[in-house]
Amino acid sequence: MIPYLLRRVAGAVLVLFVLSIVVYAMFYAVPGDPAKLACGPRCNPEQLAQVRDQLRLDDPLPVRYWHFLQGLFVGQDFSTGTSVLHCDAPCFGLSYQNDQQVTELISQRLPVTASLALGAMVLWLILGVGTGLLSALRRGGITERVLTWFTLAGTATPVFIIGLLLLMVFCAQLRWLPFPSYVPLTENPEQWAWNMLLPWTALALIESAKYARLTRSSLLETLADDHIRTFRAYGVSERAIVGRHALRGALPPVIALTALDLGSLFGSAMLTETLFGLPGLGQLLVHSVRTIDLPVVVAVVLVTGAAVVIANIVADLLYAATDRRVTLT
Amino acid sequence: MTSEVLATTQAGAPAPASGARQVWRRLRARKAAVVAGAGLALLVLLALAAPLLSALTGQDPNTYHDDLVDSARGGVPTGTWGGISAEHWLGVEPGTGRDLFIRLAYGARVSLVVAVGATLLQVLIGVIVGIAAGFGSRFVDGLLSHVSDVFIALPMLAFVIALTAVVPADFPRPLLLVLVIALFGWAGTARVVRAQTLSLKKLDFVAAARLGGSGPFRVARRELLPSLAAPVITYSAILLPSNIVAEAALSFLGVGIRPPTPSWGQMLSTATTWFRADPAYVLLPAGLLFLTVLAFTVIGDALRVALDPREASRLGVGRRRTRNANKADNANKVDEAGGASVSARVSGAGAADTADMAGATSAPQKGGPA
Amino acid sequence: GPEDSDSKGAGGGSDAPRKGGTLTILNSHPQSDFDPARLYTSGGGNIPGLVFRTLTTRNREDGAAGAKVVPDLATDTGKPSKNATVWTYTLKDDLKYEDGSKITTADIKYGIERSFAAELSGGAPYLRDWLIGGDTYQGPYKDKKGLDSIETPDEKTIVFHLRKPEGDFPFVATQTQFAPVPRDKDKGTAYENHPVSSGPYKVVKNVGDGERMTLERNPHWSEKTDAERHAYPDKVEITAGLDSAVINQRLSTGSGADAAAVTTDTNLGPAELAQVSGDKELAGRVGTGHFGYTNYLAFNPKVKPFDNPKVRQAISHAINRTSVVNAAGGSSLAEPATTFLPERDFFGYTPYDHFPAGKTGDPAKARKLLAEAGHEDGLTITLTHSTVKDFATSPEVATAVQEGLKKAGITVKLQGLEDNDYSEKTKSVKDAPGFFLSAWGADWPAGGPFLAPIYDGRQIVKDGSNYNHAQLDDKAVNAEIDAINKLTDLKAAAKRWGALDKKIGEQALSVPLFHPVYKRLYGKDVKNIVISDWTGVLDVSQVAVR
Amino acid sequence: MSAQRWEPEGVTTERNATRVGPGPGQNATEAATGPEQASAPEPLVRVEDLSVGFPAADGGAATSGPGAGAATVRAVDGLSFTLEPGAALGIVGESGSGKSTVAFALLDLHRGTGAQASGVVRVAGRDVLTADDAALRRIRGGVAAMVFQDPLSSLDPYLAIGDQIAEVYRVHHRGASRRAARARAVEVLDRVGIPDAARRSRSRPHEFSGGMRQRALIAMALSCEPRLLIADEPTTALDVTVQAQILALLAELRAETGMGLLLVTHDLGVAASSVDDLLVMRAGRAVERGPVNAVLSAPREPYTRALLAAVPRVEQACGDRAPVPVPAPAESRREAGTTAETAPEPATEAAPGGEPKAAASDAAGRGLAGPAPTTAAAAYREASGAAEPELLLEVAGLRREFGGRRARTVAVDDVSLTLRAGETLGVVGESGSGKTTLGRMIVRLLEPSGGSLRYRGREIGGLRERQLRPFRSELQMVFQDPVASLNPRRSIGESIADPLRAAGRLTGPEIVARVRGLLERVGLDPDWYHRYPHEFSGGQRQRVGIARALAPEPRLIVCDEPVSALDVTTQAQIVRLLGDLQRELGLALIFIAHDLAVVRQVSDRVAVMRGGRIVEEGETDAVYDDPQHPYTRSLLAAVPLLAGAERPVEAVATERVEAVV
Ligand SMILES: Nc1ncnc2c1ncn2[C@@H]1O[C@H](COP(=O)(O)OP(=O)(O)OP(=O)(O)O)[C@@H](O)[C@H]1O
Ligand SMILES: Nc1ncnc2c1ncn2[C@@H]1O[C@H](COP(=O)(O)OP(=O)(O)OP(=O)(O)O)[C@@H](O)[C@H]1O
Ligand SMILES: [Mg+2]
Ligand SMILES: [Mg+2]
Repeated sequence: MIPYLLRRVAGAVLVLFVLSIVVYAMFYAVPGDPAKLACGPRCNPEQLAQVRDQLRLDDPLPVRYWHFLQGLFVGQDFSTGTSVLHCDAPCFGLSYQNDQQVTELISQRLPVTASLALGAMVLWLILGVGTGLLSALRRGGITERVLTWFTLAGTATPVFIIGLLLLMVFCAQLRWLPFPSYVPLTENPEQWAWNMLLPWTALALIESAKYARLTRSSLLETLADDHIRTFRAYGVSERAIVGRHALRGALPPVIALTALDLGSLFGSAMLTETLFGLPGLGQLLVHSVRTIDLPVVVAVVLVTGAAVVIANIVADLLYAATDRRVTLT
Repeated sequence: MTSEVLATTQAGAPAPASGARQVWRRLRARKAAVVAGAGLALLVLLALAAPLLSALTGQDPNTYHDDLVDSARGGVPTGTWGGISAEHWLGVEPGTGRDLFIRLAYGARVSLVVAVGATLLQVLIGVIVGIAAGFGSRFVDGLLSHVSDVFIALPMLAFVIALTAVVPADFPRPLLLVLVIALFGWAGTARVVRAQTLSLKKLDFVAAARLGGSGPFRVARRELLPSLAAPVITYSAILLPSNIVAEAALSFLGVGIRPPTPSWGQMLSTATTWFRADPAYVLLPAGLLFLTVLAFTVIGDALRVALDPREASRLGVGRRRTRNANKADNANKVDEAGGASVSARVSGAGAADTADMAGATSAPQKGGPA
Repeated sequence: GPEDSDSKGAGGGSDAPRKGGTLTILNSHPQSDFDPARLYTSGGGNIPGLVFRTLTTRNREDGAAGAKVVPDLATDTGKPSKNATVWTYTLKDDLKYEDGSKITTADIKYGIERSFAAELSGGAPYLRDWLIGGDTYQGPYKDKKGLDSIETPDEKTIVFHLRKPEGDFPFVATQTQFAPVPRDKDKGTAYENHPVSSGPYKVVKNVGDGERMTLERNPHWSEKTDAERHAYPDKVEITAGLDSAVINQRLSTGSGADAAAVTTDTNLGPAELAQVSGDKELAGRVGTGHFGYTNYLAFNPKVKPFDNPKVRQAISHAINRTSVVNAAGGSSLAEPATTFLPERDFFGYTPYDHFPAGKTGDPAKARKLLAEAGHEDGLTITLTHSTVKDFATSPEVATAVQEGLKKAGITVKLQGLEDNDYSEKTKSVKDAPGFFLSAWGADWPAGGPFLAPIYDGRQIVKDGSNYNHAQLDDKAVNAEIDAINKLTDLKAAAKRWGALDKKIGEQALSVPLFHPVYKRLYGKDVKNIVISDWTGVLDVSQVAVR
Repeated sequence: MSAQRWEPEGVTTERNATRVGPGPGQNATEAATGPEQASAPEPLVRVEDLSVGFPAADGGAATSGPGAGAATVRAVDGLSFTLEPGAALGIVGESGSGKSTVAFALLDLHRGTGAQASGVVRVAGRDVLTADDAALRRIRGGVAAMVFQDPLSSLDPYLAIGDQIAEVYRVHHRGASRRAARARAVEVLDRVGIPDAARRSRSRPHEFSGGMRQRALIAMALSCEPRLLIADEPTTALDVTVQAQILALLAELRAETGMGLLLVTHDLGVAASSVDDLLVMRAGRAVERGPVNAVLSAPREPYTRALLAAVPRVEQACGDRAPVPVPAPAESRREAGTTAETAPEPATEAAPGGEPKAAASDAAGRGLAGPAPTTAAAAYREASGAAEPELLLEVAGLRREFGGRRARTVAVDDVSLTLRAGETLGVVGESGSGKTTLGRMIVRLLEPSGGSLRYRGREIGGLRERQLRPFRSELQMVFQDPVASLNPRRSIGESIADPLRAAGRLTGPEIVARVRGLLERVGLDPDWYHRYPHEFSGGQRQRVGIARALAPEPRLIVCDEPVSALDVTTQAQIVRLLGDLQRELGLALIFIAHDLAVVRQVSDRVAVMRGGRIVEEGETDAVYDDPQHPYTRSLLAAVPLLAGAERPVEAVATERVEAVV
């Protein structure tokens, strides 16, 4: 168990390392000059050269990468003009575009994205796995059909439409909910949940169909197994059979998928974040990609990457916990 | 069971159909699957026949009709229901007055090609990698899992934005989208397949296959793949709509299909803001998308069932139905109480059975939302 | 300026505005730059204008009256020397920062010097180009000595020495670079987190780099020294990073704090306009304004076949402005343009239509010209546009152009570039495409900033941002620009700018498409709506919520 | 028993607070006659004219019209019988004759599977086939409990065994707390002889040996205190001592609680010692029925006689057995709804005139007839002319542990043995003694934890998968659990063909022909090539497993209970087949079985295992005739005798329980 975890963590670090190299290489190749953007719309060549120098953009790629690593492990110094700013390790540097410390940018936004992703996950698991369970239980029944249509409508609709619809109905028309605006959990938990409800719902609606289908099909699969027959033969209710025996066998793909979605949501909930005005990592990422703000891009990708890797480790642990035949090696 | 039915089946019995033909027959037996298949065929036809339809209706997907929109009101189509008329069957696009029907037909081409292409590629890579990871040695598993982690961790939207700037402008967009979506999406399939493979490989039938001298490839292909078919098919049926929607999202960010080529995703992304001023403009692509998703889901589900011999044998026979049959059977017994001969009873039961079977085949009870 | 980074709406409440309450601002873009040195705004900007006072400022009035420059910190709009190369300003009395300390001209000088620092780049180029020594000065961090061309003989006087006559200097003095920055409070790049306020409000909270901001009254600001800003609300809450559809939805719904909300960066889109125009109540809450802005098709004559004037003329004749206007949101959001200068007198608007295309284009004439140019079998060209959804340089407009030109036998291939890539390519002298969508807006309401960056041969920027897309370097044009710049009589200058526009127009170096109209919703409780022709949008310093 | 528990109509019973343990105040006769005294004419089970048909999934190839494609396999055809409370009925018959199908019908387990059951099935006064789902659930487990034939795959692989039993218990004892239910689970596990039940109740099924899983299933059934126990081959995976113990337990429960027993078995010896009445089935019909003694001592039907004749006897040494006349199995029909009038009488067809002559006619194809030479190994030795056949396997000090640091089980401990080509080593022993584990190590499905394992002189104990590849087809295994060893999604034909395809020496049609041949040799219809595992009976699946092991022409097969689910005639056929192959090819066999008679019949040498060790090993006859180890002696003493009437059941039971404890 412990060696297993150690090995996984070492693997995770390797993954993140590769990830940072990929991002560096990729964005090095992208046309466009962050200095020009930072320099403003009417920049002249001299000024541009100064800005480039300031951002160390003239260094070759390996040197820049080296500086990045240096920042990560020993920290970096930056000039604000009037003074020298020391950025402690792990330092992702300063944003090219607004001179903010990247670590700070991330730490402000991570809780938002984490709230969004985790909350949505809970909701979609309830909705998705619940629907899957129900539809496996009531095969061919009216409940199954209604639920199926419902979740399918979710998958078939892009988030920007679902989100806007939700906002229109619940905030504008019915006025049951406020237009979302992020309130930190630490500040006011009730307001936090209240404001996150719609974004969670939007994401959950979209994701749940996936889970419903997968749960249902895995369930039907396990329901055909011989051991299910035993419990049927002992008068165990269909609900208990599905809920206790079949579900367990149906969980591995669901767990795998949850880890996957949760991880990738960290970097790609950009549309949801924009729509609901949530200042999260997704928005930050797209913005920094568009402005070739490499330090920010790398940092966000590393953070989301870490989320993915951690989610996967947790998934594997959970997975071994549900199926004792699987050994962690 | 009447004896005629028996006679025919017995005649057909010596040559049992194998594999694909059986699956095909089982699929055909499900009404929902047939309807979904027909619907999908219609969509494909719509896409293929787009130029023909264009000639037929005399509408071009790119021709502007500035006279059909109310310029002072943001370009909303004049006339009811988004400007439906004899020329424009489904109305026109706000702002430009382009014919919606033809644009939807052309849009189907891009959307279906991108979604299906990306899904196939994604699943192909995913299954191969997933099996290899789940079935391979610890080293292979570790390596592949890490590689897939890297791909999952790369945020697709961000990278597409970067990629589109790097890729030459004349690179065919649909192909680029297929590649990009697949590249960023295979890892999901791989994870699901890996999880399933890990379970499966503990089973005795895999051990038996190994004993039979099957190498890992053979075991993967012969033993694991069939068992993976269900989750993979279900997963693909889910991926497909997400891929259509991914195309829409990419269009929303301006990195999808290039105008003026229509695609459903692009129509949806521009239509979003219009759903109060011109609901038809949103509902059409959204409706088509929904139907496509529905069709693929139903077919996916039917295919999953058809591929499972255990499920297939109870195909179309629901629980309630069996019970009714027994009730009918019992009623028969009550009627004939006392003097009924054994043969009469048997044929009575047989009649109920036949009726049930006939009913069952025409009205599948199990699975499938339709 | 190249893009109106802040401005992008006229109406007004009925009953008299009162002080108090909280104004909510719902924006899509965060105010991520809040350092006066880094801001590039017209007239000092909307939100920054609440915090920073400048030597001069825009007149906060409706319509054309709002296009005048008026004194702010200074007692007048500046005293020019004879040939307008030396400008002298005197500060008003009792000017204080948020901490109660005195505002001096040395602080204004320091503020300007800061804007030369590479760390604080982003502002408009005029000071660099105009001040003596401005081209080489590196800012106070590297170059402690300061800029000699700015003199502060005493605490209240400041003198600017320019390289050549600039009659528009008072306009430039409205920019935030002219806001005072106390040297001892300067924290370099970190200054924007807590800029020292000279205006009616101070920043008390700035979270997420301009995502969430709270402004409260600056107790040391006095109405007596500021004739322009009303500052009715006690507090201003800014929420940014919102989706534009959501902003408009919130403004129209107006529940809770949203009833006292405005937006300083989000226009009504065509779909929303279609919906709003059907609703009396909502339609009454739409502010309409005009900002000096032109969307046009730019040619790069260095690229074939645009080197041939006949081709450019043919395209000018073929353009279908109705389609283009519809693509830009319809006639309520865009007015078809045939001149480069917008239709306002202060720009020097002089009507002309050298290559008449009518409402929907003149394909016959275009074909004829093409034939003359040797393209009788038609022509295939590439139109570069941005992929951003702005109804200006976006795919919608590009496809409308494409469709229009098709009738004249011109096949247009579209090349959509990601926004950043697009702006970099089109502004590069080396890589500029031959034919692309572009737009230009005035940095201040005069013909000079509208025409000079586009047609002045000396403003071709080799490595940096070039706006002279046609790369026109015509001695006569350059000389005329210099001559007009000398004028301090703005009316006279405007006339000559108009004439110059008409003259250059003959060369068909661009195809003016339309001038956008700004329509913005504001909340139910918002009163005292002022929309000047300078910014075209509602002035937040004037609104009241009670 | 809680108040809301469903009581059958028309039966008033005094059954209350019954426990599995010895209950005070009730004796056997009281319990057995109880319901009758309550003037209920309704027997515990009444089956009338039961027919069950399975849809043939691949049927209807030629027809596609509506209602067609519904070819059926009629597995049970017009069967009727009754069972009085407290009585025990045995159902015997050849593999595939429909025994399990009948057992399933008693709880209507065919519901929802696509199988069509008609007729009347009444259990404790309730019509099972027409009962609604809720009523049926109350019958299932509460009134009648089932022990499945495939215990190995009948348990939830994810849950601890104790929890599974506790769950089932709580379904029928609503008031029971979680803890009480767990305690009950441990109690019944202990009752069926699981050692260290409290600890083992926390194990998951894969940590149990085959026999332990089977006992766990019996424990599950007992935990519900049913009035009827339907046991489908409940002792196939049990060694004789444990088997005796279980049978004694069942007898005891019947005596104490008046529990009715429906025992499906192929083992006439087991039937003889545990049931009152016997029903002999063949091809879905009843061939003969009557009191067990009468049927076994004076069988009326030739089929029954043939069955009896085929029973191997433990006291019979290998060499001195006469060729067994065996009737041809009558199951290879693709028969659907054959009515009583039209169907030929299977038994008569197989053996007209009462003499089973089919055996002779089938001999060539099935390899059943012909005098058996002394032993196969001897025969092979003779045939190959070698003085000493090749030494195939050398095992020394072999050891295998399971579990982590805390919960370590030593499954195989210091086992040494050798095996030569053409030789058969019988392995008998207690359930859970490590037989399967040893077998799996020998074919290298498991890696030994210690010791050496040499195959043809080469150490294969530590080889990795790739290095093992060359040996794979030479070392085969017939799995104890035929269900789990067959891929449910592949037709059995393809599963068998797989090794052949992997070897790649034969062409497609050759392979199919080969597989059909193999199917035929193990007594299956070659036309079933395209059928899926779930369409087979337990014994049929076992034979599929054998066919698959034979396909790659191995040198050594580890047969883990290869014939446990087979009726005696089919068993004889398989044994004969293995013998033939041994003679022809010099096949070496490790024959793991609990049936001492069969082991004696096939083995040259026999090893007796207990607690992971070999306690005794030697020439078969020597061990059987003069067992040295007390455990071996108790094993031999526990063998159920066919003439079961000789000893009273109770006496045997107590005797055996003592022997085990
Ligand atoms: N699901 C099914 N589909 C088709 N045929 C089936 C199915 N289940 C069983 N059969 C067939 O029905 C017949 C009776 O099967 P059953 O399991 O009742 O036999 P059995 O008497 O229990 O045999 P065994 O002793 O081998 O377990 C067999 O020929 C079998 O092939
Ligand atoms: N995977 C496992 N994990 C833990 N314990 C196991 C595992 N497999 C087997 N065992 C234990 O090892 C012992 C020997 O099991 P094995 O299956 O070899 O017995 P067996 O002799 O084949 O018994 P049976 O005749 O009942 O099949 C048993 O106590 C069993 O519980
Ligand atoms: Mg059976
Ligand atoms: Mg075993």
